[in-house]
This record gives sequence, structure tokens and C-alpha cells, in this order.
Amino acid sequence: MRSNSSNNVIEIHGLTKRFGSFTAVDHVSLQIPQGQIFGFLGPNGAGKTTTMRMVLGLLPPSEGTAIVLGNDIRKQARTIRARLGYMSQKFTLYNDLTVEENLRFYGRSYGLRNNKLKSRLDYVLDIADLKGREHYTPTQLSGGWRQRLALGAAIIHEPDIIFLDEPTAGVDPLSRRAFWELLYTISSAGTTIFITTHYMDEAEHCEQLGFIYFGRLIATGSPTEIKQKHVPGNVVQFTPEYPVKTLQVLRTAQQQGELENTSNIDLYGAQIHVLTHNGDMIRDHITALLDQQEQPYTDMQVIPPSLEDAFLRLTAAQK
Amino acid sequence: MIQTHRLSRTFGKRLRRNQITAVDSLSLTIPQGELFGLVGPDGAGKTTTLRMLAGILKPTTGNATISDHDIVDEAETIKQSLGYMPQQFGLYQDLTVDENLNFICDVFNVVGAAREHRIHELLDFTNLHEFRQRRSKHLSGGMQKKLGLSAALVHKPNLLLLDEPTTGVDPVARREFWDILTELHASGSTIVVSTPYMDEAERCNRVGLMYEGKLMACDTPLKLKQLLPGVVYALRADDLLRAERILKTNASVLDVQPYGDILNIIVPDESHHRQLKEQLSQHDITIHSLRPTPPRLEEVFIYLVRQYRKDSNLQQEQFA
Amino acid sequence: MNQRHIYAIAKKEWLHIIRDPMTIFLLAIGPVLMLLLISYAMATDITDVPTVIYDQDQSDLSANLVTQLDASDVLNVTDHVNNTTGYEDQLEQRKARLVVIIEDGFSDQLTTTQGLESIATSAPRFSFVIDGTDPLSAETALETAVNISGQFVRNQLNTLVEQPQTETAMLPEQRQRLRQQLRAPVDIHTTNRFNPDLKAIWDLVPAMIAVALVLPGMSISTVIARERSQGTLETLVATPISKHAILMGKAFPYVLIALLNVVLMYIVARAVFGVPFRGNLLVYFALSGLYVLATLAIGLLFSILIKSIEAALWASMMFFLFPGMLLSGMFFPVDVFPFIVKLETLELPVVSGVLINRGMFLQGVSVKDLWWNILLLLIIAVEGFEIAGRLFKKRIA
Amino acid sequence: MIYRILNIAWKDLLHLWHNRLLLILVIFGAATELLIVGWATGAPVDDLKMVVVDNDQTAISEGLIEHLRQTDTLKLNEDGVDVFDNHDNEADAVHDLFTGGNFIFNPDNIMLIEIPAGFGEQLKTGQQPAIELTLNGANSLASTTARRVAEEEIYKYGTVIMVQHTFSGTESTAPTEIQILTQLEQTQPDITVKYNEELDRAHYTAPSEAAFVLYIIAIMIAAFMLAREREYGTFEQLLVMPIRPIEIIIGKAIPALLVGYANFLLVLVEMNVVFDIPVRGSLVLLLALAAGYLFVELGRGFMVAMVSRTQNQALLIIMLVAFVDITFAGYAVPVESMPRIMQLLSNLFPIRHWMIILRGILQKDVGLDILWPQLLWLMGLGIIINGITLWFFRRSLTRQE
Repeated sequence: MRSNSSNNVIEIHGLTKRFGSFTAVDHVSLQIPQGQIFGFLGPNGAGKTTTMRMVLGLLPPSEGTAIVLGNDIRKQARTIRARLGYMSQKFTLYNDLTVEENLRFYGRSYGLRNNKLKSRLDYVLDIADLKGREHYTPTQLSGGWRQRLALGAAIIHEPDIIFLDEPTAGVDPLSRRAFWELLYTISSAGTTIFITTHYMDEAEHCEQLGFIYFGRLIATGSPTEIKQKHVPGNVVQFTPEYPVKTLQVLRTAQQQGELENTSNIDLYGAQIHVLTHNGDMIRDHITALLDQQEQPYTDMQVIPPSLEDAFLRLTAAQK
Repeated sequence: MIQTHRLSRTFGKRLRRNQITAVDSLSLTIPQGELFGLVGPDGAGKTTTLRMLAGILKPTTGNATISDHDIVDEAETIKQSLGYMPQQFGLYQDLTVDENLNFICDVFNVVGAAREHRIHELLDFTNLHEFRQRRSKHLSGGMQKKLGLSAALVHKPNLLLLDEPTTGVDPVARREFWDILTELHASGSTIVVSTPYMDEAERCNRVGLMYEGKLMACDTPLKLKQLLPGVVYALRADDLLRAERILKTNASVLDVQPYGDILNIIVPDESHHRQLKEQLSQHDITIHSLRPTPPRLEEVFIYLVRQYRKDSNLQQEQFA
Repeated sequence: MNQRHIYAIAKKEWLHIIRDPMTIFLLAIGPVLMLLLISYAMATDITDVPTVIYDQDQSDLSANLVTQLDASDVLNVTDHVNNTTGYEDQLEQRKARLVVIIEDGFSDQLTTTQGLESIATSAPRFSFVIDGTDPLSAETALETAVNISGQFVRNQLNTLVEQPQTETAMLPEQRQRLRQQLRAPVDIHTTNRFNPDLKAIWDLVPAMIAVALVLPGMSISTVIARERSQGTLETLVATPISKHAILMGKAFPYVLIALLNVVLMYIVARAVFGVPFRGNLLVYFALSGLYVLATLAIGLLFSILIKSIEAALWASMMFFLFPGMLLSGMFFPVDVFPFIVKLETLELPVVSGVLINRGMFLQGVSVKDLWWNILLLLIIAVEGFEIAGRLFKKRIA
Repeated sequence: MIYRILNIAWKDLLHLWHNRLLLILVIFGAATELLIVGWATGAPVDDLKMVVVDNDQTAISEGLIEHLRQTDTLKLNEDGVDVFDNHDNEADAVHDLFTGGNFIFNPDNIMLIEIPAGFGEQLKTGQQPAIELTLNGANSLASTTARRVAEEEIYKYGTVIMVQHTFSGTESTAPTEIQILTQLEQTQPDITVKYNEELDRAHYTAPSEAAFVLYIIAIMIAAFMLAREREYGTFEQLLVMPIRPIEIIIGKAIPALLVGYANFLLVLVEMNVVFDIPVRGSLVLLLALAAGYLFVELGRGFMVAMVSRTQNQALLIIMLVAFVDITFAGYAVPVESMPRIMQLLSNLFPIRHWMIILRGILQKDVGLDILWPQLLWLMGLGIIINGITLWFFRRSLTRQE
């Protein structure tokens, strides 16, 4: 039933949602082709989850349409649902049921039977590396395992699209790594992934990104397109001896207009990033300033901007 | 300030097979006024440790003192000047920001003019002023976290225990949160914070890496980075996935870690730079750039945990 | 345990209750609503029991008896049948609950002289068939029917004997003695203390006040489990607030609401149902407060002992609702229960609640008469809070 | 369709299985409740404490006291008399006698009988002496029973004494008027009690409890299972799955049906064994109608769940609804004796019809030929209630806030 005009699995036009006088989502339009990993970024409360729930048919939109797999979500919600998977922000598996009982319930809800159910169950247990932990209840599992279990539950019926709402929140780097490897295998099998996240390094792995701010879609495109459009030029990065002090020095300098055509100056862990149009020229300028202000530093270099720079730039621009 | 001696905690029935040791004989000393970061994979015992220090979870064996008060016998005295922020939002969803803060002030006996002044100060601090009358369930994730922090700061505690305060918060709000923390730290209070974000751990005086309930490493970020044997090269290329598989076959490469749009390659020393380039070009991977980059705790963390897993597997094999 | 802490927790708990329209409605107005509804519906005396007459005698005398039966407000003659299967069906279809059968020859025995003599050998007999499903109304209906018919026969005999024209072998003084003794042998004056005309409302309403106060007790039974499931308990436990302050603070709003209910229900009992109040008002409110504390103590104990909300709700349902209706003494007097069941009711505050309310409303008793129930409630309240305090740990695991 | 329904049912059963305390409470709670309640209400109203003040001190008055003592309903409280004596006025004495007792070791006195001086003389000569009977009205059931038994016994004793003394026994045969009197006294009306031979009160309360067990389990489980999903947020997950609302309802109804049934059977057996209330009518019909009734009540349970956001709220509503239902079901007091409008209103409550069906089949061995109106009512109410619930369910699904 795919709309053969384009192989878009999700087409959203002017989707809006108003809660009383507050507009949570303001005329968002998006196209997501089949098999793509789509990242949906934005600060808390920007309307990410609301948009997702509208596309899932959980929340009736105030305006606009959402065509998923060729069907309008308002009318054929139920037929679409059989081919969707959803992993919400809150862990919504049953804490008092064991891992196996949870997965069997999900499998059966999507109509899987006996040997099909068995094979899918083994597949999910395998990729989520929960073999041998079937009898644990989710409360006995650590954060990472619970995330993989929730993902497993969402893909047990081989959905065409899976929606993941901040799946890796609060998960340590290694488990995040494992989680994304899992996503790659799923995506390579042709499943479209619609994911929201706050980890900008994860956003880099997405093929298309949407950036929403106070309900309005302010940027879309591949990670490289977004970086080129919104963060032209590059970043001067160095490791200051006294990060907080040096940051203060640079920011006051910028306010006094000494560092023209530089935009965001932020801390990235132990390094400081200075966003500029022309990296080399600004780098010498900064080294001079730092020496003059006796702010010791190491590893001064010019690197291309990352998505985190883009995120900070876009939010700063909107304020 | 904090002194623990072989602190440990197990969950689950003694006899039943799935008894889990969450924290395994942890010995740790945190001096007054330090910003201490606690990192580690999930289930490493970070939350359990913080809960034991906050005196809301009894340790199974071992003990610990906070400014010389025992965490089990004198838990109540410790709590007088302790600020604790649990992982999930610990305040009341159906109460407004004001009502929540006033309630906490009552609990900590912050009264009269001091209360009004303190609340005002905190709302400035976290710029939550215009949300005073909003129910906390209508606050965004970042704002809820700031409210949680202010609740823990109402009585100006000299020890702050924060359990993953910035989880699920966007990068901008995270930075604002940490600016508050560094300011607090500058004013002298001791802060122990557990976090999954390695970039935040970088801003701590010392970082403790926990793994399966044990303290695997505990030192300043700088010293931890020295644990990395060799140099880190950042590779920017087209097909990073394929590059990763190729480099894994190279014996002299110690570890390969993808991060966003770059691939961090750990090699013993600079001499391997040329050899890496050749290997990649043999498999016709177009390299945009391959340059040494300062190691970050993220890479140290992944390297150490993988190392640890290899050793413990080795041990298991010996015993198995 | 300073007051500020208790006040803080109480205020917070109050806000939770207020913020939740459904709960405030159920806690504040629920009990009064229950009192009104149940008292109005249940407190009527046994009246208009459908009765069917099988009159084999078909005389105006028997008709006269039937009208007398119908006249009583306990019975209400609905039908006449003329064969056994007739009244059998009526019984099965619940159209009739009592059948009065008047045998043939009933009137001859009571209107003619030879009839009179024949009584010496065999007196007129009635037979009744009663539907025993509800013993309470069956007994009352039966007693009324037997009394009226017995009295009717005696009066009829009296008039027969008095009439000069009934020639009988009996001598005049024999006739006189018979008339004398036809009257009841003994004249019994019954006076009913505290509830002269045995109004069921007076008996039920005070008891219902105690039973309705079960509601706040039940809603408090999940108060700790709720904080635990919302994750707010962890913050609370990490503060220096003492555990007793938490318990007291949490119980306080519920006590307040319950007392509000006591006042409301007192007004309804007096104004709407006109139940007399013969005790001392101040003592009554003090004792009601004690009763409320006892109920809440058990509710609080439930909320600490039972971790899952469903189990706590179910346990409080089993502990408060059913016993409240049947074991509280509202309908069935407790002192009649088997001894073991009486022991069981010891830990039910509702039993003492009913006794106190009835005692104060109807009997106008004072503290010295109720010392036993007060002692019981004191033990339950003190013991309840004390155990709750001990069991409630400022720990989360 | 069926597969998905069974799937949800199986999940809810697992929830119950994992929550052992709840499972035990649900299964055995009702049975123990019935045991205690049946036992307590079934007990005959007897050894009610009575105080007798004998101002006559004659053989006859002592005979009367002895006669009253024989009955097992009344129990003579000797030391009551001196309590009476050391009070100057009678009102205080009575007040003291009727209050101050405790229901465990010495319950209050129920009745005071004062035999006036000259009672014996007057009785012998048939001058109808008076007797003062004072009852403790605070305890209505006990006092009415005591009054009825006392009056009956006093009349009997009085007639026997009167007859003895008027008939000097010299004539060979008693004069006709004495024979008439004795005959009148001896002829007891023949009373046949149907459906509950010994008029045992437990035969009334036990079935009401059994009917109520089914009712309360249906509502509680339906409400909790659904309210719990809403509270924990797992409901949203269900909505995302290709499950129709009707399937969720039926799916959730099945565990309630099973548990309700298990409980009902347990209670039926218990009633039969412990309170020897036989199932006179056809068991199959009873079980079928029980299932029908359960389904109707489940509708209301879901309605309650949809209205309340948390489980605690669900409980409070159930409590209120239960109290209303108790009234209209004739749980403790029969509906016939309620005011007219109440009786009409009671038809709107499924439990009222279920109570009639249960009593009918249990005690009256009646079939559908008699009970068809109840069945009609149940079906009608069932369709309406479940209809509204489904509509409400669907509406709130789309408006899921």
C-alpha cells in the first residue's frame, strides 16, 4: 500500500497541536524516505514528543495531516499501527513480568504465533544480549539492558518504522554504543527509524535531521548540510589550564568586540570551542589574546564544526 | 569529608540464586570542597553508592563516615547539611514550583525572611522566575532538573549528592546546569555527582570509574588520560564503518572508537601515523583528515572498560 | 519531631487531596452521601409484607378476619386463592411471602352454641405458609398474623359467650369465668427505653455514622505506597525530617476531613432524621476523634505493611467494607456473635464506633459507661501508630 | 481477534500471579469473609441478659421466673437485682442496667421485668395482674426478640396457672369452659416455612455475601487492572498496538471472570458445607447467569477505571458505588420493605436482579420460567452499561491527554 509517487514512508504537512492557548507544535512539515534513520532534535519542551505522538496516532492533531505508509493517520490509524514499533521515554514494559513474559506479550499483541513468535523471541533475546536473563524482571536489569529490552519489544514484530523517544537517556557510553550498533543492524534490514535524542554524537549517525524549537521546525537536512548551512567556517579548539577563567576572559573579550566574526564560545568537556568563519585567522588572534592574558593552554587546533556546535548555534540564534 | 571503608551492598534474597552485589567493598576518600565525578556503565553501583552515602540505604557490610559522622548511626545528623537529588524527579508533580520549594524550606527549617530571600536567590540562579506558579508536571525536563537542584540547595548544604542530574536534558540546559554547579563548587561546597556524560566528568576535580560495583580507577581527569597507552588519532573519512572494520585487523592498533562523525584510533606512538595512512589508502578509503587529538575521558572510559572485560573474561576462562 | 515538619507534610498532603477533585469529593461528601442514602433506604421497619389468603370457610366471619389482617401495616393482603397450587406459584414468583389458610367450619365453631361446645374437643386452627428466605421479615410477619388471628378467635368467643341467647350447658358463673379468662391471663405493659416506638432510623443512623467513617481510613491505606511508586519517597527520606513527623503529617489532613464528616453527619442525623442526641456533645466529638484516629492508625499501618497499591486497596476493602456492613453491629448485635468472632471484632474499630454512637445518641451514656470501648479504641490507635512508627524505616530498599 | 484478547487476558493473569499477596487476598479473602459473616449473623439471638425484680415473692412468681429461665433466648442475671435496689429512683436504675457493659465479657442487659406485689393472688383468681416489661431499645433486634419470647412465655405460664386454680379437679371431667380454654391454648397454628426451614439468618446473609463476592471482584479487578495501566503509563503502549478497544475490554474481562468464578464456586461450596445451604435449583443455570451478571458488572468496573486517573481514586469510587449497590441489592434488609420509589429505583442496579436470581435458584429451585424478568433486566442493563463504557473508552482513547 506504499504511495508509489515517492518512497516516503512518512509525509507530514502543516502538523499543528494546540493545548488551549499554548501551541506545542506549529505547522511542522517533513518527508522521511523508507529505510532512513531520521533524528529529531531540539531542547526539552520543544514539541518533539508531541509531534511523535501525533504521527503515531496517539494524539489527534489540531491541524495538518500525517500520511504514514500511504495511510492517513486520522482514518486508518489501526492498520498502520500493526507495522509500527514504539519505545517511549518512560520505560513502559511491565516491571512485575519477567523479560520473556514481556516479550511474549508484545509479540502476541502483534499477532505473532508459536514458531514465528519463538524465532522472533530468540532473535530479540540474542541481539539485546539478554540470553540467560529471561527470568529476570526489568527492575533487576541495569539501565542499558532495560533499554535494549524495550527496543527488542518494539521490533519483535519486524515493523516497517520504529519510533524511539530519547532511548539512550542516562545510558553509559558503552551501552549507548551497543544500542546504536543494534540500530544499524535493524536499519540495514530496511526498517525506518524515527529517533529523538540529546546526544549530538548520536545525531551525527542519522541520515536526516529535523531541528525543532518551541514547536517550529527551524532546520532540516543531513548532518553535513545542517553544519554547512548553520555553522559555516570552523571551530578553534584548545585545552585551557583553567577552563572557567579562560572562558570568562574570552567571553568578555567578545563582548568588547575584540573577537569579531566569532559566534559561540562554549566549554566542551575539558576543551573550549570558538565558532568562527575563518578558523586560521581567529586562531592566531586567540593565541595572542590568551598569552597576553596569561591563560595557559595546550593542543590549539582548528577543527570542522560538530553537530553540538550547530545545536548551540541554532538555540543561541533563536533566543 | 567522605571516608568509606570496604562499603558494600547486595540485593536479592541471600539464598536465591539471583543475588546481586551492587557495590563491592568500596574504599574512597573525598576531601572537603572537592567536585568528585562518579562514572561507570549502568548497574555499576553509582546510584546505590550515592543512596548509601545519603543514608537512605543501609550497607550490607563495611561502613562510611561523612565529616566523621557514621552514615548508618548518625544518618539523621548528616542529613541536616546534606543536599540529595535522586535520579528521577523527586518532587511532587501536582504541586507548583513555589509550593515544592516552600515545602522543602519547611522541611529544612528555612523560615521567614531567610526563606523568601533564599527562594528568590535560587530562582535567579536557575532563572525559573516566571515559572513559579506552574505545576511541576508542566515543566520541561531541563527545568525539572533545575528545580530538583534548587530543592537540594535550599539549606545551603556543605555536601551535595547528585544522581545523574542532567540525564535527558538538552546540551544547552546541561551547560547552564553545570555553570551553576561550578559556581556552587567555587563557593566551597563538596559535590559528588554521578553522570553518564563523559564531557561533564571532565569538569570534575577527580573522577571515580566504577565497574560491577568495584572502583576500577579514581584520579584527576588528567592522570586518568595518562592511563591511555599511546596517542589518539582522529580520523575523518567517508565510510567510517568500513574503516573501523579494517583498522580492527591491524595488530598495532590498541583500540578503535567511533564518536559522531570521527573515528578515534589509539596507537602506541606517533610513528604509526604513516602506517595507518597506508593501510587505509590500500583499502581506498578517502581520508579527509587524520590528526592527533587530545584524548578525552570518553575514550579513556571505553578503553578501560573494554580492557577490564577482556581481563575478567580471561580470569573466568581460567576458572571455567 | 518538631511541629513545623508535621505542618509541612500535612499542608502538602492537603494540597494533594485538594488538587484531586474526585478524592476531595469522595472524602468530604462521600460519607454524608452514604449516610443519607443508606439510612433512608434501609431503615424502614418491616411493612407491607405481601400476603395471600386461602379461605376455605368463605364466611363473612372469615372475611372479617381477613380485613383485620389487612388492616395491620405489617401485612398487606394482595390476593385470594382457592387451591394449594395457587399460593405455591405466588410464593415462587415472589408475589407473596406469607399465606394464611382458614379451614372450613371456622365460622360455625364461633357463631353457634354447638360450635362453642365443639371447641372443647378441637379449637379452630389456622395454618400459615411463610417464605423463609429473609428470616427477619418472615418472623415479624408470622408473629403479627398469629397474634391477630389468635386475638380474633378470643374476641369472637367473648362476644359469643356474652350473648344471652346462646344457650349453653354452662352455668352462669362458668360462663362468667370463661369470659374473664378469655381475656389475656396477664396484662403486660411494655415500655421501650431509648427508642419508644422502635424506629429503625434511630437505631441505624448512629451506627451508619461510624461505618461511613471507614472511607477516610481506606483512602489513607495507599498513602505511602503512592509516594514510593511516584519516586518522591526517596527525596523525603533523604531529608532530616523524622519518620514520626511524616506519619503524623500524612494522617493529619485525613483526621481533619474525617472530623468534618462527623460534624456534617451529626447535623444530618439530627436535622434530617430527627435522631435524638442525649449525650454530651463535646464528649461525643472527642470520642469520634478517637474513633477516627483508630481507623486511620490501621489504614496507615496497611499503607506501610503492604507495598503494592492494589493489595493495599484490596486488603482495606476486605478489612473495612464488609465487616463495616455486617460485623459492626449495625444490623446484627455483636454480643450475640460466637465468642471467636467477637474476638475477631476486637481489632475492628468500627464495632466500638457503632456502640459509642448508639450509646451517646440514644442512651445518653457518658464516658464511664463507655470505658471499655474507649479503652479498645485507645489501644488500637496507640498501638497502630506505634507499630507504624517502628516499621516505617527511613530507607527505600 | 481472539488471539489478541487471550493475550491481554494472559498478561493480566500473570500480573495477578506475580503479585502473590493480592492473589491470596482475592481468592481467599471472600471465602474467609463469608465464613466470619455467615457465622456471626447465623448465630441465633439467644442468652439475652434479663433482670427480674420480684415484689410478689410468692411460689407463683418464682415459678414464672423459673419458667422464663428455661428458655435459651433469655438468661437471668441474678446480680442485676441488687444493682436495681441500690438506686432510689427507677429511671437511674434502668439506665445503669442497660449501659456500661462491654460486648465481650458482660454485654448490657436487654430487658427488665418487674413483678408487682399480689401478682400470684390475682393470677390465681383470674383478675389479670399487670407486669412491667422495660426493654433496652438501643439494641433493636435483641430487644424485639426478647419482648416476643417474654410475652409468649408469660401468657403460656399465666393460662396454665389460671386453669389449675379455677379447676379444683373434683368433677370427673373439667367443665366445658376450662376445656375450651385449654384447647385454645394447646392448638398451635401449623406453620410451614419454605426455603429456610429453621429460619436461620445465615441463610439470608450468606447468599447476599456470595452475590456480593461476585460483584466486588468483578468491579475491583476490572477497575484496578485498567487504572493500574493508566497510572503506570503502560496504557499508552497498548494504544500503539493494533488492538481494538473492545478487545482490550474483553481481554481484561477474562481474568476478572476467571477469578470471580473461582471465588464464586469456592463460596458456593463453603455455603453448602458450612452453612448447609443446598443448591436446590439447577447449578448449570446458576453458573450461566453468574457469567452474564459478571460481564455486566465488568462494564461498570471499566467505567470506574476510565473515570479515575489513579488506582486510589478507583477504590474510593468503588467504595461509594458499593455502598449504593448494597442498599439497593437488599444485602442486609429486603428491598420489599423499602419505600416505593426505592424499590423502583433498585431495578436499575444489576446486583438487585442477581440477588433475586441467586436466592431463587439457591433456595427456591426456580427456573427461568420464574426468573425471566430478572434475566431481561440484566441483559438490558448489561447492554446499556457496556455500551456506554465502550463509547467512553473509545472517546477517551482519541482524546488521550
